[in-house]
Amino acid sequence: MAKYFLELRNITKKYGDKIVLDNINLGVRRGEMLSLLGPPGSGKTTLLKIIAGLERQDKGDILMEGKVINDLPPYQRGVAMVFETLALYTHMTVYDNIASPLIAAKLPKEVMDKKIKEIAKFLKIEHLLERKADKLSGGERQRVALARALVKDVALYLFDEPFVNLDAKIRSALRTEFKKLKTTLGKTSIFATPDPIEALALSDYIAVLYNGKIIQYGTPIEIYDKPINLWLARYLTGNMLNELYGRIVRQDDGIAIELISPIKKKILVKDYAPNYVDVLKEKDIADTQQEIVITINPSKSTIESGQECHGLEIEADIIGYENHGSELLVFARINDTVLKIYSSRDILSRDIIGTKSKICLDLTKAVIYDKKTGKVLGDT
Amino acid sequence: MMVNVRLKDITKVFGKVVAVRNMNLEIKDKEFFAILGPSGCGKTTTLRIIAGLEKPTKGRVYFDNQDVTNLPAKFRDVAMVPQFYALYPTTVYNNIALPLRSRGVSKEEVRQRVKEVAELLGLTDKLNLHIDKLSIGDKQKVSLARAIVRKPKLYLLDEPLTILDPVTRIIIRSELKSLQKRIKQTIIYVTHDQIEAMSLADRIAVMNMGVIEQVGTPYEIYDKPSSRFVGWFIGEPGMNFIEAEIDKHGLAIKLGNQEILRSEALVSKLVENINNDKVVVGIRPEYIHVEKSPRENSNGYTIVKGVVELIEFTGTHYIILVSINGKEVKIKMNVDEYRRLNIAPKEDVYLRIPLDKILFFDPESEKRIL
Amino acid sequence: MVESLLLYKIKKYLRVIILVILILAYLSPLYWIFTTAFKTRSEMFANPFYLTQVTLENFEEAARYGAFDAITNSVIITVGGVGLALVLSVFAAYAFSRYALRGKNILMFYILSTRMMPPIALVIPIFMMFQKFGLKGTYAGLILMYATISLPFSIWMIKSFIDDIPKDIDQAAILDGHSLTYVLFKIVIPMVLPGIVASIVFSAITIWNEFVFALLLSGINTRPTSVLLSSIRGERGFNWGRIAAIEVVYILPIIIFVFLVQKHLLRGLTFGTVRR
Amino acid sequence: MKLSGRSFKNFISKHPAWFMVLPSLLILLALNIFPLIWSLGVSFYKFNLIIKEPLRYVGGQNYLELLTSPEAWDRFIKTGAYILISMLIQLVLGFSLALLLAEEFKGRRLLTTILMIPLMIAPVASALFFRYLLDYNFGPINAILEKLFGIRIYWLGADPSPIFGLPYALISVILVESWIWTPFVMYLILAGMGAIPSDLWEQAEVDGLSFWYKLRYLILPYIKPMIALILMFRLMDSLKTFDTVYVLTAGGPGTTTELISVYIYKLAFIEWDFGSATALSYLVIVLVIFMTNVFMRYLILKRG
Repeated sequence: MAKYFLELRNITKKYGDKIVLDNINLGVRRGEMLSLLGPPGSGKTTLLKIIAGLERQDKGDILMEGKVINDLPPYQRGVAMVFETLALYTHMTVYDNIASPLIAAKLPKEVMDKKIKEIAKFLKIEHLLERKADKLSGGERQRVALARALVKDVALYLFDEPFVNLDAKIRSALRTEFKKLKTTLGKTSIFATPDPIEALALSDYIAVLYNGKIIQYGTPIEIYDKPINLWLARYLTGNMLNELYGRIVRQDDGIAIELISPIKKKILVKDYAPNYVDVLKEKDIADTQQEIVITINPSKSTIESGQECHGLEIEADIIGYENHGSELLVFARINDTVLKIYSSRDILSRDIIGTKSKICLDLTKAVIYDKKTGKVLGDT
Repeated sequence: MMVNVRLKDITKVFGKVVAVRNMNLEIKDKEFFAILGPSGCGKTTTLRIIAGLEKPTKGRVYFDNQDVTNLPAKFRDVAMVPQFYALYPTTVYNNIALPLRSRGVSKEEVRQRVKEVAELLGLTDKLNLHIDKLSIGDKQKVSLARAIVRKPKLYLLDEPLTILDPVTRIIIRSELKSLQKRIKQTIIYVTHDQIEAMSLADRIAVMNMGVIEQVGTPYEIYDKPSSRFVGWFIGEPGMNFIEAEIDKHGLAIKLGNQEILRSEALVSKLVENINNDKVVVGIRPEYIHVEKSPRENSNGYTIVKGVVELIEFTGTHYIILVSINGKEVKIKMNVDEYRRLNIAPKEDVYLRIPLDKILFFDPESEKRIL
Repeated sequence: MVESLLLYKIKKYLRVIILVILILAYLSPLYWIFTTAFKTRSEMFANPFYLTQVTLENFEEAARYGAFDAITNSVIITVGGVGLALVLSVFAAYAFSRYALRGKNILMFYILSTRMMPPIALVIPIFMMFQKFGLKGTYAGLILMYATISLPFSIWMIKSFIDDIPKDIDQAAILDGHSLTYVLFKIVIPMVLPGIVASIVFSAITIWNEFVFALLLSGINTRPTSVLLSSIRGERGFNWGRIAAIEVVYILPIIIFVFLVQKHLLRGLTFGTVRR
Repeated sequence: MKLSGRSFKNFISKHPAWFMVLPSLLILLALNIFPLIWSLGVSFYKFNLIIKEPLRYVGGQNYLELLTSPEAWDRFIKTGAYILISMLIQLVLGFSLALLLAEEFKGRRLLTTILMIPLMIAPVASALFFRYLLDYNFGPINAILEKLFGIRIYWLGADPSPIFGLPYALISVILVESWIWTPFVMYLILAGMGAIPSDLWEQAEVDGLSFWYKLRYLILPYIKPMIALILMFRLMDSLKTFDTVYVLTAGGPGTTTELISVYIYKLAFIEWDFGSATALSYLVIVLVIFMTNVFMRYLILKRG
């Protein structure tokens, strides 16, 4: 049996002279959910349509269970897809929408009817079966598109940003339901989404797509804890990262980082970020005074915590906060940098807006990038 | 000029759809008031009724006790900042100056006031640019400047920040908050983003399907939601609701065979309000602690046994779905705690729940009792 | 302060009153056509403005005059022309909308340019061709010609409606396992039905009103109403009652059609280019 | 290429698009493209069926004769005057009607649709009935003029009118054509205004902008592209005017209202001189293509 249920080998696709997919190599094991994470226009939809056979790759092969299926027409590939626009047949009833693949497969009437009722019950849309498809709410349309895909007993499911145009609240509810569905169905599926949280929450593996290339592949935790480049680090955190800029200098008492922004300070690597000592020891990095960006996740820094600060202490003016209910995301400005720190609610008891406050950044949890190339330092 | 806005029994019907159903709302003077609710809940319609762009099917609108229900929008001296800036196809200067010039304000005074507002929002060097040349952030600032320059009685903001990128949004949001404190104007802010409402507003009205579910300060609606909808809608993920039984003679609340708590006072109060022996227990995911084995000294807490269904990782947190004899409960845990605990699906766990954080809801009316 | 509330209200109602008067004056010719059609000859000259006794004699005279045959000819030609154009244009519109055909833009520009061509420039060669192939004066010739004239318009129009449907819908049906014909007839056409109806109505209006081609290509017994009306110009002493009667029967279906396609007027008038 | 059943089927499945477009292309080729090419050929020949002048190749002579014939130039100038004045009337009237209909009120949609009727009914029918309306003795228009101003006008006569001394007959043609086409101009301007986003319209309302400010800063910028579209369509269509003139005045009295297309018709089907008629129609085609390119480029530039 082949290692991967579905394998893509250097898939390339061009629209005119614009390269949409550039040498994509990917593998999905049976029963696994892979998510394609990338901003709009990074080629996610095109890749899904190539797998489904709705579009043809210019170069490269698609293998299912080890067999090349480049020339297989869409409906013989055993694939079902939920489109970003949901592509419901608005002039038909919900029942007919779900029945469409079964009609094409020429199933007998009773078998079809049973399957449709079953899937409708599973997705709690039984009461909608007779309603016209254009008279549905956002959430309902989502479930009908899902039902039309799941009613087909196939081996591979493709989902193209199905939740993207929904209210945040409905989206998070549907996400949990979707994860329950995935565990019970146990089918192989590929999930394209621009929303990092969706990719992190739902998938077993994530492939990050950027300008048609796969820039990182790994489990959600690997991707989140060590993003391959600065762009991805910012993208995963919705641009909420704390970023310090500096240079690596070699001093007689060891390798140090000369911070330039937001504050000017020289700090010894072995005191503040011991885990980076061996990474920065290599000859070429230290000597060339390489410019670096130190990124720290807001959840990994504290404010006015009272205890003694082991990390980097910075004094900044608090300009505002985001109230997440269970915790606060506090914004503190120093020079023209805004630091973001999660903190508990009681900090609000004393009116802190406009006051100066001590912020403690735990550099042992920082991830450092080369400023010019944006690449992460250390093993990738 | 400041104004107190009062809506009395307002109803608005579009064809068969009841957008706003019998609403009574009062917005105090100089208040930063948010109207929060899912899309389609009638919040924008309410704003448009206050602005005079929509006539209520029934009910009256009062500005400082003056009935303005039938007064057209242009006579209410109200300024609106819509979601998608809505700028006139001309230069930034004209966009800000037009409302004044059209009102016959002298050319000199117009120039002075526009210069002042431009400085306030950092648009001074962009005044002669045509609006097509501006970034979305700047466009939103022009839309804001156009409202402020008129020194209106009332500001109506319809989710103006959602289209901005996170960084600009933080800056403009803090500027908006400090601006409101400085100019002491009444601002009504409509949004579907709970974080925005909780971060900006002095008071929030939570709306759902045309009805106001609750009005209160951010922490009133967070800690003491008046209905299941408010509890679910506020907080991410929303409050858990578990159906439990009232054991009248045992004076305890039971979940299947597990007893959650025993309190004579509590049970008697519940029985007064609910006519059958079912009650809905509400608890926020972030207040529940997960342990692999039940701890002894649990005064002030209750321990419940459950099985882990599935685990969601959202970057900053983990969401654990635990089922307690068939009923699902979500727990929100920070990353370090999860990695220390390292639990896996199908494992048995013990949930330690603080008693003072548990709320009780009536199963039929879905209203909170305690 | 902003102009007073009273002035604002007056201006609002004043504007509507002026508008209604202007429109009534503008449409008075239609008033005269419809009243004259039901006027007796004597009242015709007595008072050109009002209609006191209604009569149908003009309609009887019009029928005797051959108006009835001309109307039936118009119907035959219109139904034939629109039908043929529709069948051809639905396929072409789908192809132009969904496939990246080589030379697609050239084709589309050519089709748009047929709209710009003065008909008189085309009618001369057609006249010579029809004479050579014996098509002059035949229904078949007229129907073929009118199908060709309205083909470009209905291709553009239907294409603009198909473009409004996301391509994903076709692909979803293909992925479900349906054939191209199923996608076309069971999915795309039903979804663009309002668009197809609109383009049928617009083509029908164009053919029903057409004059130049009819004048030169129709024979005595195949001439439509427009040619019949123009031939009256040559007669001495006009019987305006009879003319009005013929015109009422001729323009009434169009007025009904206009209300039918009210929503798509803009798309029809600008050849599908402006959609709004 | 022998298309056996099997290979024909996979030809269709491989190139379904071509198979769908082919029939339309064939019919357009036969009755549109081919005739135009044929008539281009004819324009280089001289022949006359009636006076039995034999077919002979004359090269560009037909074109030369036309470009130098005072008769042809007279028709061009008449058509030019006709286009300019009718365009002016239609734009002014169309614009004011559109302004009156700009703001939403009850029954607005109904009024706009009713106003479209003159555009939709057959020009032949309208023109013929205007002959009655403009009739010197029995026409209602003269009856009203007499009641109000005590004058009667020979609407279809040749005596000069106060508008640039143009003959009344030509003015009548302009009036009938404008009666038909003004709703088209009004409708497109309304569409241009309709493109104004409703929240911008409401913003102007809340800001209390007066009508003149709304006109200058809201309406005009949005209808500018529409004006170019109107000019393009109206120029093309007014060059093609035939039905109204043929029925209203048949080019008369004399040749006072013989616009270009009527002149081409006369050359071809009265004098049977197909050579000159096709040559003249090609000159008109070249003029139309030139104008459309100018407008298309301006339009694309505007919208690009």
